[in-house]
Amino acid sequence: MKKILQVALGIVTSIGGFLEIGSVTTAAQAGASFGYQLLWPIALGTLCLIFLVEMSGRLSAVSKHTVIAAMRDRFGFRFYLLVLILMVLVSFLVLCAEMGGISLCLQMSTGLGFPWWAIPVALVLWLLLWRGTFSVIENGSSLLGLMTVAFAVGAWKLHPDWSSVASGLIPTRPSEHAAKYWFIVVSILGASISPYMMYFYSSGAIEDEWDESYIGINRVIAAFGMTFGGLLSAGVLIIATLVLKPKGIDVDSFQQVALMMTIPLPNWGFELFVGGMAVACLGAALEITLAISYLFAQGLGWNWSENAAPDSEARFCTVYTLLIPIAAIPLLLGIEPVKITILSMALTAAVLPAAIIPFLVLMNDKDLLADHTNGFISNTVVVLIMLMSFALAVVSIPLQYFGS
Amino acid sequence: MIVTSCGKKPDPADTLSSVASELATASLAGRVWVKHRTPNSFTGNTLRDSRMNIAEQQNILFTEAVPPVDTAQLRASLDHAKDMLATMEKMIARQDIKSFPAALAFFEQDAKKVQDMSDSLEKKQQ
Amino acid sequence: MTKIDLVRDVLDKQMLDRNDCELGRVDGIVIEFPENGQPRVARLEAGGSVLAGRVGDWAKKPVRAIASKIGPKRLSPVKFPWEKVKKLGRDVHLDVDKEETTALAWEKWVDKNIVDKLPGAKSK
Amino acid sequence: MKEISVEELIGTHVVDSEGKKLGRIHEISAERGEDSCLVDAYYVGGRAMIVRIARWAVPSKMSSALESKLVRPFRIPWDEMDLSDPRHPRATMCKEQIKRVAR
Repeated sequence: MKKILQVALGIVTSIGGFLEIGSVTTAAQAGASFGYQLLWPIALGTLCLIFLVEMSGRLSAVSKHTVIAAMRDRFGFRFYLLVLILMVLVSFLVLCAEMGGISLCLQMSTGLGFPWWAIPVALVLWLLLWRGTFSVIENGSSLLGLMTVAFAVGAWKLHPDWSSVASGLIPTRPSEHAAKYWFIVVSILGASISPYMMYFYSSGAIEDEWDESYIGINRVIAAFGMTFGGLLSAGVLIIATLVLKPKGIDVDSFQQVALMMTIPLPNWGFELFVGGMAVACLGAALEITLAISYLFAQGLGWNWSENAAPDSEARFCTVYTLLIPIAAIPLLLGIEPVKITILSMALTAAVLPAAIIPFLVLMNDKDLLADHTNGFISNTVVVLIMLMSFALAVVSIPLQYFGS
Repeated sequence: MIVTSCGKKPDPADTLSSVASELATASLAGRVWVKHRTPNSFTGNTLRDSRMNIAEQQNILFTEAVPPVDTAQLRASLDHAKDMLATMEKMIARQDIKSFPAALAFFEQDAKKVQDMSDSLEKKQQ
Repeated sequence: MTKIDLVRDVLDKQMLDRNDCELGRVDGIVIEFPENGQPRVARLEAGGSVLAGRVGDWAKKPVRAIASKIGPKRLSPVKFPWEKVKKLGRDVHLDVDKEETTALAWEKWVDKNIVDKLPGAKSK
Repeated sequence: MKEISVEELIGTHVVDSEGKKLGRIHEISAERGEDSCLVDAYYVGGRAMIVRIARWAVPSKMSSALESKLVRPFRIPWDEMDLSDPRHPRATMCKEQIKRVAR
């Protein structure tokens, strides 16, 4: 019984981890500009994330070491430092974006501009980490985040033509606006395959004291949780295709996504979007902040745990105590959260190899995983999707920002 | 238009279509507000953002990226649309839901003209 | 006698004290060279100055400058003589107590100067 | 007594007694006794990174063949290595005498 509950909670958590400002904005952009044609990157990104999350859980359950600790053990300090710098820079931008997402939701419901919300949001985020335990953060934010199921309901109510939806799962080349098309592909992949999820999830497995008996549960949670998350993203894309695309609306703000929700869900669409996204972004912000703190603590061999009092994990807590106010600065300056989001998602795709290649090496190490090393399929799938994301990112980011 | 910065030369067709997108957003926001689906402040802010974005794009449209359309007509439509947006914002502020639909209808006429120009330009370019 | 590889089995591993408390990682290993005889591993080291050296000679100066301005102002690395190594596995287990060492100097400094100054740091 | 850090030795280029390049030090093996740990040999050359990745990327038979052909390092016993200048280590044997070994 306890395990069933754990599986259920785990799945809910994964949904919470999947859906955030990045995946919603990029999915809405994709639907509004290219319709169902861009469903395939959501499917590929989700598939890749399923594998990565399953691997992170398995690594921790078997070796009792996190991804970060194992990486420093195996590749040494210089390599760890490189990964640390890249991941902190990119995750910092993603954190700004998530805090911006919460602030935008508050702006939409109150009318008070998002820069005003930067400090209150930072304070709440910090207090939750400072006073909350790992399970409070994991389960609380994700249960509330279930409001985002509204995306699936909304898509369903619009009665999409399911055969055209299905055809979007097959990658095709765009008939026009190729640069924009590939840039959105990269953003979607970056939004789905978030490396911070690996660090967060593998540290969570240690915090929850997983052992080898969790390998099966872990597999179920990863597969179902991420699939649901991916389906909700697809829901956003479908709604955008049916509501925004016919009107010629290009998504460049979060407000347009909120507006679009009021068409399939007239009565509660707006409130569900604002509430659900505020919680989802808060959940993601918590996960990213913890992931960055774990990156420092585990790589440098400090004592760490989100469950202990700040007093006994001083350095670990100091990392997020310093990080959160800094992440509030761009918002205070009034930099558009959606702009930060788009940039950070594309950059995530560009740094994926630095996070994933060493991880894959670890996942094939018999010293660490004994009989539970990766199989041929998981290695191949992850390598292919990662290389594709990286190649597309390297080509399309310069095109997007500096013209052809 | 994901990013229009970093010294990228604006494309007339893209700029026009992004103006049309702003107009469409405002019209959707107006329609939904009449049906009481969104809060006043949100709708007011959305219309104001649209109006300001249009003004910004308009500058580019008539200097750096002049589209091969009837610019006099375009300018008139955009000016008129902006005026209507300002009027609608005031109506929302005083919750004047009765006269709003008429104003919205006026606004949408101009929005449609711009949309048509953008569409025909897109077709021509293909 | 067991054969070990210093880079693979020792360097960069997590160090733990008698009660499995984290003492940092093996950032450096020092070998002694007697006049006539086989060189031997003298001690394990941990600390920012050792890490700076691993990044490159250029990094030593700025790290030293920072360490002399803030923090517990301990400029020499934490040192554990080889004799203290009890078990080598996935982690390095040392026969010491964390309180006897200077490994937690930074932890204590941060605790006293940042964490304890904020409300609600004592419990969860 | 002279002291050298392992992390400083790793990555330095080694030459043989005739000044020929052997490669970089990438591992130091030691014998661990009750209370001591004596340095046994230095491993030079043989792409350490390739070994790490090859170990899993290719089937084990191919991998060991690959290791033996391409990435076999030189093993230099502790008493054949001159470390009087730690930045420029020098083996006291010539390249032909030092044997390539599988790790």
